[in-house]
Amino acid sequence: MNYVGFVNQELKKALKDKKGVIVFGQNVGTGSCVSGLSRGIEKETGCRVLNTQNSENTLVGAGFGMMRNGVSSIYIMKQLDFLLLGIDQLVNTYNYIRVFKPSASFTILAVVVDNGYQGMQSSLNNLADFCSIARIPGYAITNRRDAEKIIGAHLVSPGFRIIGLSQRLFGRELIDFEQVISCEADGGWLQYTDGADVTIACFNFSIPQGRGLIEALKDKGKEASLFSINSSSPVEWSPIIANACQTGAIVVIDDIKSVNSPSVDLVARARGEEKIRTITHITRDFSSLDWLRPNADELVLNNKNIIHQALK
Amino acid sequence: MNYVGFVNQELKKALKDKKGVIVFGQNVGTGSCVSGLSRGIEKETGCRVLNTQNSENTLVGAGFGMMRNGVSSIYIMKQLDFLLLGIDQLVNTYNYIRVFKPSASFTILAVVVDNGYQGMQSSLNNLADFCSIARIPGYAITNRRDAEKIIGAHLVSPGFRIIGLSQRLFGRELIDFEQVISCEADGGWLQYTDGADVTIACFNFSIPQGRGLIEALKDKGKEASLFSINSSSPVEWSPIIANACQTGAIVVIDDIKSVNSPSVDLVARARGEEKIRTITHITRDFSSLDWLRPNADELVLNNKNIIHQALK
Amino acid sequence: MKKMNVSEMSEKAANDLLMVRLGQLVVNERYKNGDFKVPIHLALGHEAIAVAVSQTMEPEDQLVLSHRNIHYNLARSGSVKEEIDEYLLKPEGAGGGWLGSMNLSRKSEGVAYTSSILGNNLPVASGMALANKTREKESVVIVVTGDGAMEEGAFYESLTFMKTFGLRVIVIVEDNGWSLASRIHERRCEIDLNQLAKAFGIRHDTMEGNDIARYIETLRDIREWTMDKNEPVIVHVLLTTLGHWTMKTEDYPEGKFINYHAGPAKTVNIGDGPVIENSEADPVFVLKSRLDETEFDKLVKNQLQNLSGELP
Amino acid sequence: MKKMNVSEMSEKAANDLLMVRLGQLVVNERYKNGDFKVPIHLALGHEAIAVAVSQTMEPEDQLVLSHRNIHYNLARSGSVKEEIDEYLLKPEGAGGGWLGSMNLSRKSEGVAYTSSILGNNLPVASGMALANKTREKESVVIVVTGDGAMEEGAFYESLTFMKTFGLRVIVIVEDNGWSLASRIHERRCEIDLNQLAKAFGIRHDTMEGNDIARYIETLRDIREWTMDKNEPVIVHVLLTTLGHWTMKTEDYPEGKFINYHAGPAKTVNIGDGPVIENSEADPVFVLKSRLDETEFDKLVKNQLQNLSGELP
Repeated sequence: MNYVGFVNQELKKALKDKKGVIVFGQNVGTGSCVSGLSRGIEKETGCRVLNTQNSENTLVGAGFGMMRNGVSSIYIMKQLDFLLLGIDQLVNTYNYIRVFKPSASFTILAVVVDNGYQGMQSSLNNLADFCSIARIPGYAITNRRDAEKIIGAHLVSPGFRIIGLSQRLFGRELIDFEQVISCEADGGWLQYTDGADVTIACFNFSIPQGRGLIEALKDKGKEASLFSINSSSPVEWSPIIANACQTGAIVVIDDIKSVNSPSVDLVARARGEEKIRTITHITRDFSSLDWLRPNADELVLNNKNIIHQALK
Repeated sequence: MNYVGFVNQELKKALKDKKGVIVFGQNVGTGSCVSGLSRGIEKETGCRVLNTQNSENTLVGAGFGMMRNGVSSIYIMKQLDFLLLGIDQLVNTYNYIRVFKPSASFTILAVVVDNGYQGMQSSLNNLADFCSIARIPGYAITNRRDAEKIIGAHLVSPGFRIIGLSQRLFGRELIDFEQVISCEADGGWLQYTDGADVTIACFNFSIPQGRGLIEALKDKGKEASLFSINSSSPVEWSPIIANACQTGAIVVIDDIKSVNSPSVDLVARARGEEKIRTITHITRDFSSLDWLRPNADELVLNNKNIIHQALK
Repeated sequence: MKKMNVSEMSEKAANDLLMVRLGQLVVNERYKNGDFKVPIHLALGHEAIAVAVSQTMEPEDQLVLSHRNIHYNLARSGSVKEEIDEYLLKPEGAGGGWLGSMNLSRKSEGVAYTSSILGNNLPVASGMALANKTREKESVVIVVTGDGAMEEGAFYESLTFMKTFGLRVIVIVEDNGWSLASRIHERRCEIDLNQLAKAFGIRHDTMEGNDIARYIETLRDIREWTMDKNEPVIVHVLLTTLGHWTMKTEDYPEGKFINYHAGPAKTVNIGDGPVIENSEADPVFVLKSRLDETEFDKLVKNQLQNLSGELP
Repeated sequence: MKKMNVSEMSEKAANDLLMVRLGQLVVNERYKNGDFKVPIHLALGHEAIAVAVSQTMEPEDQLVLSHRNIHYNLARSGSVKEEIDEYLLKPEGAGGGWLGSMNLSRKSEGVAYTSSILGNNLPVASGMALANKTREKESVVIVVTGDGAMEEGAFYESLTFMKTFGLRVIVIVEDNGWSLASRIHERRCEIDLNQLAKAFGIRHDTMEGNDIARYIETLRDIREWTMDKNEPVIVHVLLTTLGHWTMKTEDYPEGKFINYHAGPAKTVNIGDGPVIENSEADPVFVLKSRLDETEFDKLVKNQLQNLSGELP
């Protein structure tokens, strides 16, 4: 099963008993239904699916308006960058609504267009900035385990949040892990492997890179603890730090294009621990404007160098 | 002289020989001229001042459009939070324009409404988030020295940036320092005092708090090095870190309401230095929703505790 | 003009109109006295539409307001004391001390959302009406905007949304001809609301003259229509914000007209009685000219008695 | 219908129309062949307006485009090779390999800005025209939008801006009735552009029928008018995006109509000749029916010879 197929299935599962939930957005009920993301929701769940005009500002505001009147909704966005048009509502309306501790749910489910080649204007992957500006909960979904956890816990629960999906992963075979060793209650992070040599923390949509690094480590006979950091804001890092104190090495991978990112906070925390001998913070290269060109847009790791630095 | 009067004077000085520059925005040419900020510009500089409609998205785009056609402009915004409506243009249009290395200048000069009591929807002071999302240069102006430096270097120079002014400081007596000991070439940070006991780094609009801390330290016979961090993005921290390595103690003060902030990056950097014995990171309290209430909205320091922790 | 007696014209309407006027005059006295830290936008001259809206509302109807909202809040709650307590940020205030002036709403009084951001409340009102529709509520959402806020794209987008989904919304455009200190012609071209409504096939009504009895009649007709047709309506209300003064400056030795925008109305004094201007621009003048003078004076006296405790 | 010979109807117009069609058909063949990584929105059926716009433009005029821009870019540059090279992200491509498809502009050919974000180009075009006005340039900005993008608030705001400042802008609304896979009535109410224009006092013209000679004549008249009056114009162009197909699914055993939005037009083959549909919806069919068949065939043959090097 591929990523989008699985997410679609999890959405339908989570919405099964949620009569009265409104699913809305551009093309959610026509054509490919946002590349299959919203396919079958109306038929199989009894939610109302409303196809809408192209007016992101108004659509975000409408989600909050429904929330204010006790109706839960999900706004599915074809591209996260379209949400730039709705930030006034994200910030100002949310700051009002949250004071009243709403009982309804409003979720923006946005596809992060990170599959490259769209050009500079449709390749924004900065989920963290949208969340930072109004202290909004945000979660990135990268694999079977975090999809289950995050959709299950957040899709329709009181309050507001943004859930980001990776366009790059859409058609790919779903990433899965044998087990979840531990996780934050809210799905802020999940741990999939436990190894004695290195701790790997993958931010935003960089779990494929983390998996690749694990394979490279295995080739050298080394075992790693792998964490996905799904929250777009800093969370309680203690268990990850504790793990890194045991391995003595932490590799923080972050593929986001923002200037400020929660991964800096984890690094700051790790720097305060004497037991962590090496801290490797992998981010994208912004030394030239090349990141604005149409390209594969994927953070490429030099695993050899990373391993060398982490284990030195 | 008060803060807004001085900034107005510096604007007029910088625009004196800049014929052809367009200054535009809501109420820039009527009434109080944005509380005096744009007063006299048309008369005294020969710039064209255009009063506009309330349409921030279009006004930000229009600034970039003028830039594309070689016309420099300054968009004066009465409230930074209105800029939330223009973020699509900030990100997407800037990402296009910058590839062509424009020769014209576009500056958004926004008043950060941090004087409290406006309510949750008009008290956004998150300059860093606006900058993070499209890697935009941004600068906060807090005193005579940084005003001179930043307006002089950036108001009308090729490229785009956001300059933030503090509403809270508007009517207050202009903060001044005897000297600038050192500064980053771009005005990313300025150093005003050199003391052997503590290094103080003030982010966003927290320089008044830093000054207060210096006074409290003086009462205890201690001297501090004071830096204002004017850039809304991380800059080259080395000189600040070097100073902190000498004092052995750094106090980082940040009054921003964002989740992610460049101050975390300085803390991360400081944590990597053995010579820095104490790192005190002062941020606002978000443990309850009280920050959304109308209030004085000013970060209040417990100087006694801070000094105790920094000097221990 | 034929004089009416109070019962002919609805005692409640007359009393409410005077309460909203005198309540504001009391707030103004307290404001001049320096009692408030929150910025307040008085709505002297806007009383007729506010009282008419309030009297048109059925129990399930909802009102959505903007930064200038005191007239609607007073008309709905009838409590000047709770309004003032909110401005003083007391827990017993109309918003529990959480909302201050520019975001003051009160769900229990049918005021569901109030935004200080231009245009921001229209998308939210759209979502509220959509929620009402899906829940099959027999109610109308009344959203108040102005000739400044209608310049925001959200106005246009929301009209599309309301018409598309067949929502019961009454959009009140309070047109006082000013946005801050800019008259319409100083900031933009004319936008003919009647023609604009036609572009969407939306019903449009104009109200002017401040005749409270006629306003109530018209609005009741409009409410019935929107309930019957499941369609939005635009109501263009021409009015004058009272409280202007003339300022003599070097450039204007004869005195320059300064419109009232916010803050205390310094030339208005409660001691001068409830009428501010002897013209149709003043709803209280219109009321007075409809009523027998003794009756009018009696109503005023009663209201003043109720309010005496709130004066400074 | 009276047949014309080529010189009567403008050889350049006929040749350009065929070049834009055949150039797209070549791109389509390469696309079907899997040659491109960038997503391309073909504009089969949109050729007449693109060629007419290009032929109307004077040297200083500027064109501002959207994600579907191939027809204008081809009409302006005349180079199918450079277009394809850009799609291949080669340095010798029309955008130097920096812009790909959805942002492809070229200042040297008068294409000043191209945005992949709905509505985003209208504010930028407004600013460009304002710059032209302040520099007293004898030129027009032509901005292309669509029935989907006009749903964004930026459309409304920009019309206000253009009218307010008396800007020479021709707003081309390419109305193909679709936004992605949603027809207009599936996503919103009708918005009568003629009525909307009236609300601003903006001139409005409708063009349909794909008669290239008439389109050029009308646009030249409009250009002259905007130059003379210093006023914007809205041109509503009714057209059909060719390349649809029918898909048989379980729910649609008879076949479901699938409109063309982006990607290869799989049912269109260059081997079938330049005409895609034998109706007025196809500008090339209209051209063919105007011309003597031998002449038409000769023009086609010439064009194909020029393009043969670009075929897969």
